[in-house]
Amino acid sequence: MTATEHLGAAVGLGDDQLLAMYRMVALARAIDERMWILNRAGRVPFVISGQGHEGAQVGIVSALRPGLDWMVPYYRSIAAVLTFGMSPREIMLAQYAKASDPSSGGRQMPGHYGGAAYNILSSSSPVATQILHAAGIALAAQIRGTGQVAITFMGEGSSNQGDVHEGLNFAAIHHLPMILVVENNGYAISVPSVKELALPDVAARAAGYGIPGVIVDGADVLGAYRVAREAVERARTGGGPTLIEAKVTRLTPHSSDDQQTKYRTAEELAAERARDPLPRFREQLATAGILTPEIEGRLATEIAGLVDDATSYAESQPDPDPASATWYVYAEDRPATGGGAG
Amino acid sequence: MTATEHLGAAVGLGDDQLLAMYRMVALARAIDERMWILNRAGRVPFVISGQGHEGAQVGIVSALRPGLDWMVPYYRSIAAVLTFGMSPREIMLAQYAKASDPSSGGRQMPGHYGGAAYNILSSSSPVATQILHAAGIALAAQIRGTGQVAITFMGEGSSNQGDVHEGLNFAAIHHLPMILVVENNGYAISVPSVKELALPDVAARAAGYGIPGVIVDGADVLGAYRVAREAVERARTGGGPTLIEAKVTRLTPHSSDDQQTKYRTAEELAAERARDPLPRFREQLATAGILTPEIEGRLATEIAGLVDDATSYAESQPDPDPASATWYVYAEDRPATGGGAG
Amino acid sequence: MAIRTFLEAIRDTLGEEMRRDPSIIVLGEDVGVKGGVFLVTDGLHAEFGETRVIDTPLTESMIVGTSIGAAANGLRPVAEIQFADFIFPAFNQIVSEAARMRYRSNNAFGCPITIRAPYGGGVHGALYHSQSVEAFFTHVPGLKVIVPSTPYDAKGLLRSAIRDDDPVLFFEHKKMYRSVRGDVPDGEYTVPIGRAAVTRVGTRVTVVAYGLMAHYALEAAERVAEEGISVEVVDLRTLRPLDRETLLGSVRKTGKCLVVYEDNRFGGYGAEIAAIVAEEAFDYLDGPVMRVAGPDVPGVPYNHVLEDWFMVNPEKIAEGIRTLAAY
Amino acid sequence: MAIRTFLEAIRDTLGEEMRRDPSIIVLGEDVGVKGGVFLVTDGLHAEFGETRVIDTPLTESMIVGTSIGAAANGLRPVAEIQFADFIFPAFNQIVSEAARMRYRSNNAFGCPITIRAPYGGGVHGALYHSQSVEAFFTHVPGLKVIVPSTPYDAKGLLRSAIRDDDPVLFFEHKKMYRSVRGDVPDGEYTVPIGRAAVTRVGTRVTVVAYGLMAHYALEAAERVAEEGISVEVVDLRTLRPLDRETLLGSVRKTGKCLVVYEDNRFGGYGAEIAAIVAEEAFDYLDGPVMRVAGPDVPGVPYNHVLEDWFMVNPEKIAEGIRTLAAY
Ligand SMILES: Cc1ncc(C[n+]2csc(CCOP(=O)(O)OP(=O)(O)O)c2C)c(N)n1
Ligand SMILES: Cc1ncc(C[n+]2csc(CCOP(=O)(O)OP(=O)(O)O)c2C)c(N)n1
Ligand SMILES: [Mg+2]
Ligand SMILES: [Mg+2]
Repeated sequence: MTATEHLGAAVGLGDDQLLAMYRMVALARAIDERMWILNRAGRVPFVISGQGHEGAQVGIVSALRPGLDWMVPYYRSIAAVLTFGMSPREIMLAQYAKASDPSSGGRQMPGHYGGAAYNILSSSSPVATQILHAAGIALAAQIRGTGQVAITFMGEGSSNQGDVHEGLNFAAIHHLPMILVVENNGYAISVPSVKELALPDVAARAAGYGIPGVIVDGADVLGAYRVAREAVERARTGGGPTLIEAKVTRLTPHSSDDQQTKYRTAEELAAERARDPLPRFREQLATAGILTPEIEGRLATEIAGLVDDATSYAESQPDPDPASATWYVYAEDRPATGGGAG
Repeated sequence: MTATEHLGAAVGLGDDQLLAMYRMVALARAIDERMWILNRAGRVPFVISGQGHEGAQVGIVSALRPGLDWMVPYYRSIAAVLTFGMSPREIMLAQYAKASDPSSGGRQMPGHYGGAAYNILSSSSPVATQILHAAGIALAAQIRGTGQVAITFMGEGSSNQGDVHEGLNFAAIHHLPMILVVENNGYAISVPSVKELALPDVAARAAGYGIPGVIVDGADVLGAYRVAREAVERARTGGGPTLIEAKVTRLTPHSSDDQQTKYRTAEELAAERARDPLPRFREQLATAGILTPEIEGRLATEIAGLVDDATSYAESQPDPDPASATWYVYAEDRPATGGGAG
Repeated sequence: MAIRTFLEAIRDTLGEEMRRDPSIIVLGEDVGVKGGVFLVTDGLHAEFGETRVIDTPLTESMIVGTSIGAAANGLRPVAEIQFADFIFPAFNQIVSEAARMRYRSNNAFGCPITIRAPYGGGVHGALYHSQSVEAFFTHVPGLKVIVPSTPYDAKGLLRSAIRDDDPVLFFEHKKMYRSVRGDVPDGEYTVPIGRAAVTRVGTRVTVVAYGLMAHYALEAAERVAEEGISVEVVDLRTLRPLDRETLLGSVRKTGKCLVVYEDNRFGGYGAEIAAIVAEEAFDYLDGPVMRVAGPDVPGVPYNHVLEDWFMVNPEKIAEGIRTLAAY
Repeated sequence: MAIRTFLEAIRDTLGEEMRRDPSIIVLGEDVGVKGGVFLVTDGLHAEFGETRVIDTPLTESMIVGTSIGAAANGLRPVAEIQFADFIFPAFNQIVSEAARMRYRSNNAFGCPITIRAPYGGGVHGALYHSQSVEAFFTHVPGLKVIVPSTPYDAKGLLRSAIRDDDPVLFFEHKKMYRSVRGDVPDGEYTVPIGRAAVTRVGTRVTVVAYGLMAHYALEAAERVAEEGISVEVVDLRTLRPLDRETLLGSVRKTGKCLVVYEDNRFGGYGAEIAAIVAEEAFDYLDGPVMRVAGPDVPGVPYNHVLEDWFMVNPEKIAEGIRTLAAY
């Protein structure tokens, strides 16, 4: 048995799947980096991104069934929505706020992902509200017997909102097929974890609802996959919700409007680089002989092409028509020609 | 050493104090029963009461320092506010909604206790909001260095509201001198505990905030006193908040508008009578030789007198003047003559 | 045709719609075995079971938030907020989420939920069991707001609300539950959302009202009729979207408009009615648009003396009509 | 006298008041080391320390709820809600608790808290970073609501708000933070709550506005002045309590009133202004009370094309003035 077989075997994944996951992490990173370049070049006014969070997102979402399951993402969920089926072009259409942006038709700020084609529910800005939407989706799945699992994501700062308490309690009472992923990057904008949370671990709260609370190193893609697979299995078989806390690092400022050097030291920022999931996963797969230099080169080329394509495609697409601004306040507000986006 | 000394010694209380606590439990019960009689006789339109909760309330509040500490009560807190200093007359003034009612001048429904003279903050109807007020009081105590402790009370159903999560988290982060007492009577109106809570014990949530969560039998007055004394000591010495869960029984319907036989069986209601704190405490003190038949008789007479006095006093007091209805929307809205209630 | 109370009309509708459409669920505090604190959902739990009639925890944000999610995944939730006064913990979910789901997703997702809540004073409910909260929601694009006044309308409009593809708030005046009765046809019928009703035809003054005040307006009209003042009463029924045609048609005819609402006057729903009339019927007005509304204090006080002081009643409305008619 | 930006005037006031009164604390998300996302509280943490400048968890209900409690126990909290859009999780604490504390306790307790929040659009903030939320609060007895438009007023009114014994909401248009400058005197001064300002004297049309719209109203007045239309501009400054005298005095003089607000039109704050003018200045009006306001869609869309479509601007106001003047 080779090292290769070992790495995948432990979590039941073949080499192709491992490479697909690596590709996702790398793709998400590449798109994300491009966003910042576009922002600094004055092409897009706002960026909020998931650099440092991609490993956890790809690992976790790989355990779901796209097309069946549901996701309610948050603004750092680029890797999550990509893994669930969204295309780089669709991400960039949101970034440029174009008429054909599937998330919102250019109505929302970038980072507010959604897509009916992927069972990705539209997300808003007020944090933590989405846990209740995920609980409701899971309730409907349970009542309708669809076998679906609903997964939702948020930061550790957001996990302190009242809605999280109400959502976990309800999901636990009814053993709903729901998974809450808290991506703990240690900050809510500038507020460090010690001022947001009484304990370092959000997962410690799960016991209060009688549900599993699992902590995973977010730079450990396969570890994240493993805990998610267990949570999905539990949810799908009536075992109820799981709280997964992924310890991640925020490699960028909070958003393009933030200056993180004001509240994080240079040393801290440098040290945090060591928690980047991308080089870690790359090395893991390389050591296992799965990611050869040749494959890596091929992937890099493919990804660069995808990002270029997504960028130029999105940039070339039309802005929304001002006449469309009154559409879809209510179901009956449609373009005179019928049809429309949804 | 006699049995008498033993009972008090275990919790550091003398016989007089034990008798004072018994008197409070019995007094609260007697006032409460009178309320229902007045309601059934058509004298007061609404009653919400604390029968079955008095033991826990008296035990817990006896550990506080009236005049220094703060309380934010809820609608079942009759015994709590009495123990903290309110008089039977003041309770009955609220029940009759008279102009001189210190809780609200007849503006709020009965059961919404408050009193500036006692550091009892005015309470409202939307449940659980009060935990944040208690946290704020405790924050001010900490900042101002007053040595005060803030205690607040609510039911287990209310403990599922988002505000409780936000309040416990904040209090725990800042080690605030706050105590949350959850009086768990197994029902939120008609909804049984299994549909309100994922676990039987609300106290299990405390660990998620890194604070002590203590369960006490609410019919065990001295047990309640003991855990409260520890919590007060902890709070006053910078040890932070405590969640105390008292397992109590609701001996009455939710309120005078409720018919509990629709959702509780006769057997259940009969069995619950065994959890009444009043006979239990009486027997405990009698067995210990502290509560002699003679003392009991004297107390009964005194209490009956107090209840009669409170009732007739309140009934004789004037209703609010309709002209006063516009006062105190803002600080500057005062009676033309100056003065006023507060 | 049968005579039903306001409450029965609502209860009947819930049962009939649930029988028709298995995707409808009812959820809220005490809606199950107890049948709700006013017994509006009485019997539903026995008939449809606890999967479709859900006693939730005491958490309004959760009630609305999970309804939004459930609606996205194929259900049609009818949520009950026990008292309109307790809708505020769910304010963020209603205003930020439910109201904007369709717009923000560019029609990718809708939010077909109905939120029922008893509102209103005059029942010794004091500050927190008496409120009129409609103005907080009628201001919000994306929401529809209904306040019926008769059993007939309650049934027809609740059916429309449940079948509507957008979030609808349905406010039921609790004082009307058992005191108001009326004819309700046997078959399935709907009353369209967005249509007002002229409930009394008159010539000199238009009184615009809704909910309990629509009844009080009729009583007041009766009183002043004896004094020779002919009043037209418009019962708005749906507050958002507003039926401008019926409203403006009536005012253009009478030339005088009195707006009546139970809520606090300043910034209440009636302010928008007055503003629209003042702008769009200006040339027809021969008197100011006047309002009779609740006083600007933070709630209905409990003591009956104070409560009576607060509440709008037929006599206060009649006084308003007299003043306006004499203008 | 010094020239300060709108933002600096607010920041200066916080510092000066905190120096004067040790019972004042500032709390909110990121208000500490970072100095707030707009840097309004920059420097306060360094000067007053973390006991008086508190970086709270990301929980708005807690921010307001603990402020209420702290105020009861002797502090004067000045809470920041990071964006007005995120005030809704605190809605219950503001409307049910803070607003009613004094009334419900019959004056036994007050609630001296100030809640600051940046509001408003035109900054590419989309649905959730652009909202005008004042109408939800101006309707609530027990609250005071201030929307200043100049550095001078911001300073004088914030000082009054902090010293006021009741809960005050203080909304700051985020687009004005750095773009608006003005004279601010050196000494301690206050602007009284509840007084509007006539910021331009004119004869033919009164334009009523507040916040950013007060500036746009002046720009619009300038444009139409060239066309011979003399406009009086009333900057309300305090929305609740409203300065009826200044408002009605101006309209009685000009006979025409245009109400301008950025928020969604239907049920917005301007509806109450229109209703009051229509009722109390009826005999003086020689044109309908008109409104220029945001369209009735659930939020300011993000794409600049849509955002421009949404926003009220000087030209839209000028158009409204022309229409009304020609009436
Ligand atoms: C209700 C609400 N309040 C405030 C904000 C502003 N805000 C956006 S993100 C954020 C910090 C979130 O921190 P965390 O949940 O830890 O997620 P992270 O950004 O670190 O991934 C804040 C305060 C918001 N979006 N919603
Ligand atoms: C926010 C809110 N929602 C609903 C209600 C109506 N209500 C009053 S008491 C109550 C049940 C409370 O149950 P619990 O917290 O267990 O306290 P208990 O009455 O059992 O002591 C409900 C639903 C309310 N007062 N506030
Ligand atoms: Mg974070
Ligand atoms: Mg209970």
